[in-house]
Amino acid sequence: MIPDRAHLDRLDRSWRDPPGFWGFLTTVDHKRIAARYIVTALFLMFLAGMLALDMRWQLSVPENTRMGPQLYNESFSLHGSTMLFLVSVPLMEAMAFWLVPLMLGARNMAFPRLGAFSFWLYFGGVLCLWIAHAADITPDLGWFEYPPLSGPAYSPGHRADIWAQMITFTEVAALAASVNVAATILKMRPPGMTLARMPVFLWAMLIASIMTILSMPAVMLVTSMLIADRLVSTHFFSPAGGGDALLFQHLFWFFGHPEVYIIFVPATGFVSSIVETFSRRKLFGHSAIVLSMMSIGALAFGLWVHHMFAVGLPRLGNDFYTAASMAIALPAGLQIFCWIATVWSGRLRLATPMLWVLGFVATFVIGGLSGVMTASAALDLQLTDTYFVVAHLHYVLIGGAMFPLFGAFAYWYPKATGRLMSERWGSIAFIGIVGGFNLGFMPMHFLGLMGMPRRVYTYPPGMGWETLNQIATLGSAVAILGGLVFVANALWSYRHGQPAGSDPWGGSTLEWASPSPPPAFNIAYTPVVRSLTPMWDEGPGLPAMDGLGLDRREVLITSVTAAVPLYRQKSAGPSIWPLASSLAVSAMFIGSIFTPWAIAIGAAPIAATLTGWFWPDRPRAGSDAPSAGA
Amino acid sequence: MTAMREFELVGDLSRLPDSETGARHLVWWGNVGFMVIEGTAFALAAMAYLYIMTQAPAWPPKGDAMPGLLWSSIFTGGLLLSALPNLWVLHCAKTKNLAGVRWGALAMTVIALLLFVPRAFEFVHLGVPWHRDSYGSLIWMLLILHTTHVVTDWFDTAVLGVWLFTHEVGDDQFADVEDNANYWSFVILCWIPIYVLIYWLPRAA
Amino acid sequence: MAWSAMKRRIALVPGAVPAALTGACAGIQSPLAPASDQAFALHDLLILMTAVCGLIYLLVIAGLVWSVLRARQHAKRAAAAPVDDSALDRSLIASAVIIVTGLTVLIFGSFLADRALLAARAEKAMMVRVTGHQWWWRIEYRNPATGRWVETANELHLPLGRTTRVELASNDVIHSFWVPNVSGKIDMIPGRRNMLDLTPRRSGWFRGACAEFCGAQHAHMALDVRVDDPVAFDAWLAGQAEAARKAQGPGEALFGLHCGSCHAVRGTPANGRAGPDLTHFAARRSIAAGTLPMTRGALQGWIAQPQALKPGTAMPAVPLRPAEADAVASYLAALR
Amino acid sequence: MLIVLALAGCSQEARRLVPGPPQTAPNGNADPRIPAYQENLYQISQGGRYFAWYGCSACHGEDAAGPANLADGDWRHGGGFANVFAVIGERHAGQDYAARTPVEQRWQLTAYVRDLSRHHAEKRRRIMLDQKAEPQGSAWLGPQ
Repeated sequence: MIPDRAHLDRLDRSWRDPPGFWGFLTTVDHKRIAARYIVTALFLMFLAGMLALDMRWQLSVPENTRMGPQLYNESFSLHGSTMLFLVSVPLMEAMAFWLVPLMLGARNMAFPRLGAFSFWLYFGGVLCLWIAHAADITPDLGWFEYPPLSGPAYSPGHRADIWAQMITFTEVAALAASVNVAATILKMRPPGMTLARMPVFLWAMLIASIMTILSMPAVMLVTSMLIADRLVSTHFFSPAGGGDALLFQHLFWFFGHPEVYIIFVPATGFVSSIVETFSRRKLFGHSAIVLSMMSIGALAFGLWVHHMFAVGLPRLGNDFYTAASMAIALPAGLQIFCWIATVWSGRLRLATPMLWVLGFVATFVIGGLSGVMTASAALDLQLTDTYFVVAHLHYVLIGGAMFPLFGAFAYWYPKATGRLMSERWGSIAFIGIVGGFNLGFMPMHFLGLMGMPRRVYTYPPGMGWETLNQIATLGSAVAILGGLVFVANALWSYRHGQPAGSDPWGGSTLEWASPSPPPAFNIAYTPVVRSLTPMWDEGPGLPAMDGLGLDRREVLITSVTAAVPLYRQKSAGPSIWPLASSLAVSAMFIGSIFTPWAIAIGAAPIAATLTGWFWPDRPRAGSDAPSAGA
Repeated sequence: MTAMREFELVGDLSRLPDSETGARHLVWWGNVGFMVIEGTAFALAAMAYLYIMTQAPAWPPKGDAMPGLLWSSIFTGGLLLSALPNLWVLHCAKTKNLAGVRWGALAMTVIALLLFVPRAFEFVHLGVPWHRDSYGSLIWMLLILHTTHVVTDWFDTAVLGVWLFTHEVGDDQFADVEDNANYWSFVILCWIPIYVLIYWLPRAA
Repeated sequence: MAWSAMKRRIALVPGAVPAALTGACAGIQSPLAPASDQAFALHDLLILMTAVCGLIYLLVIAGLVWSVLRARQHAKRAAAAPVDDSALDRSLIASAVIIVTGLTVLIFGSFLADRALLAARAEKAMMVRVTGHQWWWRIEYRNPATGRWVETANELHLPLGRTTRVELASNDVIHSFWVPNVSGKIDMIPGRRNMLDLTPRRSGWFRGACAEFCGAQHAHMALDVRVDDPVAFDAWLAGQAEAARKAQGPGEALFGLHCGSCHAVRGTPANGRAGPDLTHFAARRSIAAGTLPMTRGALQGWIAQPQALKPGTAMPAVPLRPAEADAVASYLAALR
Repeated sequence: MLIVLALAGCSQEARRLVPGPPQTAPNGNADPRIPAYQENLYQISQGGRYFAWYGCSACHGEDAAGPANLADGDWRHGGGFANVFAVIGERHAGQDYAARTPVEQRWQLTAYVRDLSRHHAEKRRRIMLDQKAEPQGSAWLGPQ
């Protein structure tokens, strides 16, 4: 049966945001929060891309004087920090925010206001770093700042503090987001969606969230220790004061490596969804892919020392980490095998999202294999801190995460906007980006093997690096042009794209049941899941349950393993408090760059705003006013 | 809105309760999530402490006084004793005992406030300023990390207490009291390893 | 010596194709042109890795292309064929076995290469201390004859065929000593001592660079490495141990006054240790850690405006009249 | 709040590594070039390194007492920038710093020395510990 108009109108009235700018500031709709995350992150990716082009231009000619050392060091620090902390991780969280409720047939995230708080705090981190850049106090020590160079003695001023606080900003936002995503996936699955029937995308987001929860505290601790060393003269990283410079590296990379898998694991979720839909068959080796994802998540915490092979740690320890680092190639390899097997035994439809998956496999496997090469403790002594590693990290980050992300945009764009992106321009952008990227970054492998060190603002003539650097510059320019074509296609299709309907690709998961663009309440009823691919296995009418409140915001809470309905949880409505709290927290973070007293003074506004946020709005004791409801 | 998939109603959820207790409740999982985050931060801080300790020629470094045992024992004793009223409040929350929950929250707020006093003296008697050497920095870091948790939970309990006394308490609010009590147990459990690290490891090494 | 040479010939046989491919663009600062036992071990490992990884990549791409072509034909058939995955399950196991064997080979190869790097640790070796400064290298030789330390900077000489044990440390921030033709890089970390054994097998000029970002002028912190036969090396070391010969002209006095508080020239009152030791400055091949070639023009330019050539360097622009600058340049150019 | 931070921060943090430093001594305590050094954290920290390299900490170290203590903020010959600059150049019998330290370095040294009294002792000690291995005049005791 089609839900009647009255049913939808009552739902829409309960779930609609207040109109206008106030609605924009107070919304807790996971789709609007995700959309602003994606827009901000894509704009920052463009800015950081421009920085990359700047550096490529500087390196295209030996002894180039276009950029001085200070400007170049600021550029690569800002490029790295922005791409990793302000673009990649937030984009993956945004995809989770946008898709997890839709795939669960739920009406919002578990903690709606916490989602709003995550975005505003992330946005505070963006402003903290980029306003500092505008004011010419850009951090200039790279995206990981090893003491003692980042210590009080060798980097005066507040540049390193701004970098460290920006990380604290984004990591608190990421932690809040991952607790939100994990709680949503564990406790809000539709009736019948047991763990065995959970789509791979949700497994990917769950595992990435758990990895975030366990790894981000390490970087928050280490940046706080660095700021303490710089501001209140603690001795964590001063060898003469009893500290150890390597303690920073251990703690940072204990976070660093899981971080890059937090970026990669969601990408495997995107690829699995796309491959399943465009091969038009159930994903081959569902359990193999999920188990591989789990082992990648677990192994990621056991191999951080491969970033420190050259610091002179005991050899046997290094060899253990070689084995652990190489072992991660097994689950990754099995995942790749399962995707290719799914395509092999399916009826392939080569639309743009599938093109991106093919681009992903072709590029990421090169990155994975160059990763296996640098994983060797011995060979890494020749490869680390050279352009070989720059090539490897771009192949696994752009090839392994950005290409699936472009595919995911092309795949879920019709669901978000109701219109299809143009296939022709989609493939032109694909050729531009993938072709340009490989032209740009393949030569860097050879530059590294020809001895070009990393992070050099210029290099002497006569080393044989000139032509390869010029090819790399050309390739990067082509890739960025392709990126602009992709964005232009997205913007153009918003108005003029072919109308898509609710399920243009014939997808297998629940997000294709709701209309596109989905209304504020996502779906009229709570779907019941009886298989891994509900949209394919059920008849014309999707089995669903009624009974969730229509006149107040309610979400269904189910049990963790078997998704048995437990109770109807009141879902928080729009509120300004998340924004207020994130302003208070931002003020405290920025203040604490200048004086430790800012933490004590800043605590008061934070306490006040959090009280406002969590103050349950129920009737006062003894008054007979009916329950205030929404 | 474009056409959407038809539905076939197979059940009704309206008879489900609108709250639950313990791990069946959604907010309980959010609470656990944040406890895991802070627990990982404590574990990593302890790892940093042990890392520096194992590499130091002498622990505590020569010339550094031992951290005072008097106030720390008073604090630790008080904290462990506070587990009893805390468990009672937890029980009241589970059995939805309104008066017990209100007076329990007030009692826990006062107890936490009282514990601030020995904690303040602990800071004074740590024996080493944080800026002398890495040993001083580490024990100050551990103590400050734990103190922030004591303060935040005290404030959370205080606000909850004020709200409980002035409002009609619903099932969700009982769940909030339960989570608050669980969080206080977490604060107690975290303190035990840190107490050993700060006060007894320097004496044992 | 025989064992490593023989091992090299064996390792090269399977890796012939990749070696030809990568050997082509060898240089004086490249792991692809090994000149010592350590570098050969790493080069062989590189060939092994490239071969195995290249093979696996071809397998993956072949599988991908085959699957896409096959699936495109199936797309033309309307009905979805019944899904029988038993064949795919078996091939999943097969692929796991292939990956595990590939990884085992690479792990074992890496372990062997790591052990080869340490092979020279047992031999008695000449000690050299290299200390990283912000943006130059202080190098001290322990003269086997006299047992005293001889200091030089920015240029490392090594005896052919003999093992030299380099003790790496840092004076300020983390640097990384990397001379790719001679061995892998080891970081120089304040508060730690790291050891690196070098056993050169080919004489000639090589170039190394700092490989860990260490501040504004990280890009201009290179070092020249010269491998000589033992006789020439001993002569060079003896020459370095001597004090500077008496020089004529005003240059020495001017140098003593204006530059002596940071630079040392043994045998003259100039005894500053903040900057590199210039006792045998003119014998070196480059100025300011590989930034400029050792020519009179470069020397004059460096003395007049160091900030223009290496912005951010700690070397100040000493205000000298042209005649004085010329005198100091001539004095330095005579310090063989 | 962020905007205010931006404007206040920019001059203090600027780091222009370009040739063309001042070639002459400051004329008077109100020389317009002084803020570029006294207010710039990079120039002050460079001054600190030259303070070590020229061996000043031998007499003016952390625990120096009386007139040699530069961190107590009272200056026998006047605390103005030009006064301190002159003292470094002319009032060190036998050291002849006027010739031995180039002009720009003496600007930086003056900025560092006048900035010392604005920091707590532990901050200076923390920085000194990181730079423990820096050469002190003609003495270098090996790396850290």
